[in-house]
Amino acid sequence: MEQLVKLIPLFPLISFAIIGLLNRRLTKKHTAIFACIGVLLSFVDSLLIFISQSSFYHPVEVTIFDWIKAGNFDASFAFLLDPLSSIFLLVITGVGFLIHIFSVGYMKDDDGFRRFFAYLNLFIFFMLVLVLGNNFVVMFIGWEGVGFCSFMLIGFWFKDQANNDAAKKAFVINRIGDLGFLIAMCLVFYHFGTLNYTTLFKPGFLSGFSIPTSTLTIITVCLFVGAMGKSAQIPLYTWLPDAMAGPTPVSALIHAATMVTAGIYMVARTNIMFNMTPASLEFVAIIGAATALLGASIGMFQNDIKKVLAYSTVSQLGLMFLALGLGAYTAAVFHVVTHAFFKALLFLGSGSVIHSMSGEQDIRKMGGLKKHMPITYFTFLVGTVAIAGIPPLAGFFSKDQILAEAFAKNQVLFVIGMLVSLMTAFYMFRLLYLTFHGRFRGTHDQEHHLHESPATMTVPLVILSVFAVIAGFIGFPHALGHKLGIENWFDHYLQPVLGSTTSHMSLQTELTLMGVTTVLIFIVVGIARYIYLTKNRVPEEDKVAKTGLKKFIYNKFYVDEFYAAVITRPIDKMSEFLRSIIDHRVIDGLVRTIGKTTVKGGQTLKYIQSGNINGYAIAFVVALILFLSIFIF
Amino acid sequence: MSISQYVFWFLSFVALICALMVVFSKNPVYSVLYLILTFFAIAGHYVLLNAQFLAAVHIIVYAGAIMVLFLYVIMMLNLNKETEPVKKPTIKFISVIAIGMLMLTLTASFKGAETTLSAGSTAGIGTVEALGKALFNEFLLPFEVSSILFLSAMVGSVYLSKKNLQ
Amino acid sequence: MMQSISGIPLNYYIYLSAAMFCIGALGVMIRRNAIILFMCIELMLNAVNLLMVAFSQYLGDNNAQVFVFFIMAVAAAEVAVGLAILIMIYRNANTSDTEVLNQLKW
Amino acid sequence: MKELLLISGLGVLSLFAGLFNLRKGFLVLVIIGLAANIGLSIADWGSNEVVYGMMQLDNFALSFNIVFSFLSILWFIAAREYFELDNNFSDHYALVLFSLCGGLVLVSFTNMVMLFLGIEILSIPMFVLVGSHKTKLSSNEAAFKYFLLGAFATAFLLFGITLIYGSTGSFNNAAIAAYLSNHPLPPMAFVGMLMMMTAMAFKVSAAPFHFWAPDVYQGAPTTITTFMATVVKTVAFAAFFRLFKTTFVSMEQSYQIAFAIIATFTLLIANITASIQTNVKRMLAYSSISHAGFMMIALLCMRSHTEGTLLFYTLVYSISSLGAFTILDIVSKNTDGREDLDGFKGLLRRNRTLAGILAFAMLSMSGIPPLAGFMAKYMVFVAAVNNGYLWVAVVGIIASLIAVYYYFKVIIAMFGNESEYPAFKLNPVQTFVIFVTAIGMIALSIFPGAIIGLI
Amino acid sequence: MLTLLLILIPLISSILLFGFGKKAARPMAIAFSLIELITALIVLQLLKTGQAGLFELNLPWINGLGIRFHIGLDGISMLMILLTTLLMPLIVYASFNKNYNNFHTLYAFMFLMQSSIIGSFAAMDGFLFYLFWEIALIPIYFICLMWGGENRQRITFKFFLYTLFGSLFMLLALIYVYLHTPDRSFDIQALYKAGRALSVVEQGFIMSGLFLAFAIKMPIFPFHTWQPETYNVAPTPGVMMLGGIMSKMATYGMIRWVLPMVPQGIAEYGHILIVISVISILYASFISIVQKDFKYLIAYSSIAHMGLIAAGIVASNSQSLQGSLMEMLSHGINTVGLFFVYDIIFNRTGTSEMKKLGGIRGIDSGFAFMFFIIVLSVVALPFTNGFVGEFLLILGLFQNSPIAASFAGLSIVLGVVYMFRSFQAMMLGETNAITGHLAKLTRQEKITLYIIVILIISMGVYPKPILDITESSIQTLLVGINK
Repeated sequence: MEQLVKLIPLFPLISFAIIGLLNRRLTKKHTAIFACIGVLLSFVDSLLIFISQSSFYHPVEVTIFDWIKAGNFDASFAFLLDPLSSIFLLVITGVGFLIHIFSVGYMKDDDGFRRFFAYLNLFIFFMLVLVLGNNFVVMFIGWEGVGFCSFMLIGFWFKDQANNDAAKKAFVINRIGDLGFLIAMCLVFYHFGTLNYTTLFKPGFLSGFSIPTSTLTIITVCLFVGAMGKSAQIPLYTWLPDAMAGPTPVSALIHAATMVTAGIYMVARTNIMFNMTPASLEFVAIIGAATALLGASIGMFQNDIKKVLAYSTVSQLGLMFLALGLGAYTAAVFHVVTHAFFKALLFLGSGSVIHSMSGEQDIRKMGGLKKHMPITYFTFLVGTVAIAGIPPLAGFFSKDQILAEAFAKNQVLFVIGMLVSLMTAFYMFRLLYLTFHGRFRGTHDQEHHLHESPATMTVPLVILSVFAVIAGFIGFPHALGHKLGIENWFDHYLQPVLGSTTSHMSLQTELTLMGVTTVLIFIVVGIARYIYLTKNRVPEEDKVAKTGLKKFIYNKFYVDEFYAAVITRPIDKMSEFLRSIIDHRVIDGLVRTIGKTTVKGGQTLKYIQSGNINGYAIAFVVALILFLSIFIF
Repeated sequence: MSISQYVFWFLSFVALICALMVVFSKNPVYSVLYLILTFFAIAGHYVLLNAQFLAAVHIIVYAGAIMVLFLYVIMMLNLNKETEPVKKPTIKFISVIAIGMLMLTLTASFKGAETTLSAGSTAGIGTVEALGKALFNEFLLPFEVSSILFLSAMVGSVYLSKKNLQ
Repeated sequence: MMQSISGIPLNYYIYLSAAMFCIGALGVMIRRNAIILFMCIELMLNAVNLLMVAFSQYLGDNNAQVFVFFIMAVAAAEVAVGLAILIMIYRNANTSDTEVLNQLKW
Repeated sequence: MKELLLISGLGVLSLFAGLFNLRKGFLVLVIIGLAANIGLSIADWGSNEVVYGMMQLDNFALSFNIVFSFLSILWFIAAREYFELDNNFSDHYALVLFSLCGGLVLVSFTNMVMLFLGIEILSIPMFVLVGSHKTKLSSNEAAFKYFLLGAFATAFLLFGITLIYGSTGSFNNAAIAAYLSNHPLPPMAFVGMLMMMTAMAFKVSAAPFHFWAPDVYQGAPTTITTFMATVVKTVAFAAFFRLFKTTFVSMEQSYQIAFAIIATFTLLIANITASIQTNVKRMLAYSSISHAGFMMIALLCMRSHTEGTLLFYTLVYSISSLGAFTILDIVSKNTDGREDLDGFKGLLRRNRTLAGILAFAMLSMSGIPPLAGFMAKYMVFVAAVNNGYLWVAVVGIIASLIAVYYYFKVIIAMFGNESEYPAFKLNPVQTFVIFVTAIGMIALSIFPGAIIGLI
Repeated sequence: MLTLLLILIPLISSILLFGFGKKAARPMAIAFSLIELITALIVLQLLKTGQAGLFELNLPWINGLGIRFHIGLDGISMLMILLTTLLMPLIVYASFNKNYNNFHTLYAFMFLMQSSIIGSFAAMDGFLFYLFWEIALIPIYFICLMWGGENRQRITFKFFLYTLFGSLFMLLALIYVYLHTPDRSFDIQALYKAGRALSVVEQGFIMSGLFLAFAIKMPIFPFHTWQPETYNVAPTPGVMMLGGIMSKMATYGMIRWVLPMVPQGIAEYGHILIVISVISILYASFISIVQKDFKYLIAYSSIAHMGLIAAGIVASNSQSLQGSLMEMLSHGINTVGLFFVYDIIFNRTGTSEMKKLGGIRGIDSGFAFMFFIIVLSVVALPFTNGFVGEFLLILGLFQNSPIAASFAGLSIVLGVVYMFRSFQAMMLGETNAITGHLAKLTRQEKITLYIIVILIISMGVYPKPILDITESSIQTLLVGINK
């Protein structure tokens, strides 16, 4: 068992090493094979573990080597395998594998082909380390590692400084989050003397310390700050939309399916701490809700196919944090899983669209692609339906569970959640209609080499869409489940780690909830259909002046501008001031003045040495008098 | 007020006046002459302090030798003209102040000097015999050593004042 | 009444020689003619001599008077050297005014 | 006594040598004589021979005797050209040797008479030698200033001696010390002590009685400047130390304040003024004044037996400045008589040995480890802190920082690239001397114990 | 005995180079440095097996002044010596693409410096330490003076005077403690005893005296103004010695001479030092953000790192100390790496102004990648050596003062800002006229960078051996402090 666990991250690492070391000597074909094999192997591996684990449960701890050891601090490079991590393993490796396959087609005539797969593998490695780590420090390795990979991949086309800026922005903002994480780690070690999960989360360990709740709150909030950075929550979300500068598979893998869910993983992992601090839970919930709302509302007015998806990701992540905040960890993780599937699907779909549109991303220039690329269309449709939360697709179940929790615990949040899911439905269908229905609005040469993508790209789409359809059933609603005798496997499986937090409600409330949501969603979809299909309205060009709220939202609430004005520019100004005034003038000036004054003193003192003999005699006598007078008087 | 006191006052008066004249007279020659007068006054003091032998030596050495040397040089280089322009008053002022201060501090420090003195017998002080004994017994070494001094002074002054004959 | 020989207290001599010493010093401080400077030095030395003799008498001790010999001797030697230097200067500068001796300063 | 006879005999002999014109061999003779002097002093070691109750050749005297004899041997070798070029070399030999007699007297006197005579014997030949560039007005001026102010100072010294005598009734140091320690201190004695102090401070060129020094050092022929900066200074300090150690012990509280003031004054004035000099010779003059300041600190801490420190400091300083001045002489000879910094530009290119060893000397003088100058300064600082004069030590530190500034001006000039003058060779004698100084600077820093241990 | 050997080998090699190096400066230099490295490794092995007698050497020197020639080794000094001996061949090899005149003299100076630096690491006698400390200054001064760049005279002199100023106060402090030892001895243990016996205020003064010297040498705000200029003017090997090795003398001095000597002083006034250090972290980081010249950027970033190290040392618990040592090591390696990168770029383009560069990654991606690894290590990404150090530092500092640690933590954000900014400016984007036809790396340059990168990664992935070297020594040190 241990060996298997050890192997999981090893495969991608090896393939990364191979590709990285002999990159030029490797043909694209071999590169692709190596890359995919690496991920596939670790997928198979984790599948084996999953199967062998699902029957009986005990967490597996594997220490690989002593890493950092100083005094009473000991962070060994160790893995922990329990249901939570194994779920994530499956998602990462599985979706990762599919996206690898897709990328083979997508990137085939990019000269950075090898680089690309090297980074992808490295990313998978770090992501696996992240979810496998048995203590915070190892998690931090993955945490930073994935950040680094995302930096490399966002800035993949490094000749364009815009991409590099986006990449840098992503990394910097992540670092801000990481600082929170770091401080949280320090606090934890300071108070509990260890960073080891198995020790920390041993039942009754934390409560044994009788640490004031305020301290714990600080710790959890700091952790959550880290999560904010990674999972693009308010106020640290602005990097995610920009991160779409990277190749689309990257967006699919890193910025939709896996990396951005690290935050959720972390909170879920430390759920015991969060449970002890209701205040920070509330905080998480509020932030989550706000982010969800924000993301969704911005998403409704975006015209860039990837930006729309990006903002939808932001809002979906918001929903997950909402769930976490409500203490519904299972629901959150469940949504992570389903979201991984359909969002990856959607991104890849958009990727294949962009691919055939030869790089065009503006949906105002698309339309009527349905007939040109049917498979893509179909899969995209599935994805859209899934995310919109129409039963019985995956999104429906997970989202429904979250809403149910919200309804049970906090009505306000429930309303927001509902609103968000409606908006989601709206903008997704808007996207769908504008892209695939109606008539083509692009240029001619674009039109006549529109084509369905190759198999390497469509096959993953199909597979993913299948999952997007069926994945929901692993977490079948409780009440209904009891009725039909389908037990909620997912809850049950994660129960030992996340505890059973799902509040049980009566059958009819649940049913009414489902009903209401579904109906509302259908209405919204109808509206969308009416606007964009029947009247086939097209969003006006950027040139056309927008007004009021619309303008405000269209410009993403001017958040970036706000940050620039409040943080970036002042810091630059201050630094410049420090450099030119304080450092050069004041401090160095002081030093220089000392030297100058000495010489000045010399210049003046030398005149005492008048060269006049009487003067010397006078000086002699005067000095003598001074000495005399000191002693006589 | 005994006679010797009158003599003392007179001699002191002469000595000081002449000393001042030495300093303030423009012409070097006058200075020399005043200096000689001063020396005589001092010699008188020696006599008053019944150090007759020393008085004699004093006259011989100073008035006889040194002053002649001075005059000789002055005449040789004929410096006996009043070339010296008056010094900057500031310098004069400072100097006078300084000297005043010095005088003040000195006198202040001499208060009660006599009380510290425990006088021995004045009998046979300053006679040739006594001085001779002292000079050739305990002061023998300095006496010899001073010969080195003279030698070097002689060599030096000869060396300096002779023209370089390359 | 040991303190005074033939009615003259020691202090008088002290003040007298101090005054002469100061006058000599004053001369060195204000005069520029080399010759006169030398003379002023002589004045100072004589002040010292006078004091020496006075002390020797009041202490009844010969040593001071022997010391005076040495002072005289040294004075003579110094004057010799000094005048030699003066002559040398006169050769080069053709004056005994110390204002010309102002090349070295600062 | 033997030592005195030996050196004075040498002096007289040199006069005869002038007659029979044995120019060549005489240097060797002198060196042998001085070496013999060293030998004699080593032989007399520990026997506190008292000479006619006027001198005592105790270890203090002997060690300083050894030191300045050694220095003058080096000096004679370095000054060979100076003697050979001048046509009446015998006078020079005689004068130098006579002044060495004065030095011997000064390091061993036990009586005010000897102090007085010693100073005169030391100085009068110096007055002459300073003026020995007879045709150069600057040299004459230097001689005149030195002479006049020297006589002036002597007058004060004598007045001081008189007052001391008047208040204690003796010229003998021991007797005076005894009297002062047994009786309430008469104010007259204070004045006397202070006057003598000023006179001595003048001789060692400590501020504010230092004004003669820069001019005289600059005006005098470089060789003579070297002699004054090394031998004469060493001797003067020995005398200063001896005087106060043997005579005025009971006035410690009073003169320590004065010494502290003098030391700090000297350090600051000398270094600050030196920092703007462009004439290297004058700069070195100021530097020697500033070193006088450091040695004053050693005097200040007399209580804790700093004889060793003083001895070490004088030796180290003298060796360094001997090297420096000698090199300065060589350089100025090879740059048609320039003595300013520009003459040193690019010396590294012109003559590596010279540049390297001058750099050594500069580093040593500015007290940078591992060179001996650092050891010396270090001991002085320790003494100061040890006697509770932390502030003096701090002033010393600041002073030596300023000092670094002007010493390094020379180094920077030497290591620069641009040089207007051609390269030149050294003759073996010069090479020998400067190498000896270099070795001295290193050896003394490695084995300082050898010197400090002496006394 | 062996310790003496470690000191002597570079000294002898320096003399040899000076004397006979004119023909074959390069091979001789690299050979000597490698010999020294091997010796150091052997010593390390012996130290692990641990016969203490082998390393201690305690000879009488200046009896009158209680100064002994006492050198010895423990884990901490061994690590520092390892750093020195490890970097030396690297620096020498890195300079092979140069062609200075009198190359052998330059190398001679470098070896002299190495010798004295090792001496200062091994010194067990206060005076000896000071001596070595000062001696190290002279060669680097002359290196900068003779091979430096534009108006080097003024700048190098400023550097010299500045450091001398500090060290003189250190000397004063040492003397003060020395005079309080019962039997007037400079031996380290005696000084410790005397120092601890002092009153808290006295200890505070001693601390500040010593800290002044060390702070200037590191340097940290506000004593840093000599450093950027000096780095800018010094020749590359010199600046590598300066930033890579010499600055560690100061931090080592803090550990060896400040912490155990004046523990109460640290306990009482340590927080002031921490505040200063943290200020210098932020100050330097902010200034680095707006630096236009890469060399200045390196300079200021190194100020920030030294500040962090200083803070960690003052915090003085096992995490922070281990961290500081680790960080010293990695900072040394990274600095050398960064300066080498600078050198490569400057040699080719003649400028180090970042705006003028760009697009180099497109020309020589390998170069860019290795540079990026170094950058990552500077910004302390996990699995690089930089991370281990900084993480432990912040962790340890946090034990001492959480606020300070949190502010210090900002450096990991700011560090990213300025390092990535510079990387982007120089390496990414389109090529321009200056970088357009940039020559690829030569073999020698490649190998040098490989070594550096390998060091970075391996130390980051498996730091245990290095931490083990110092662990026990640090424990004993802490025991001494808390006594």
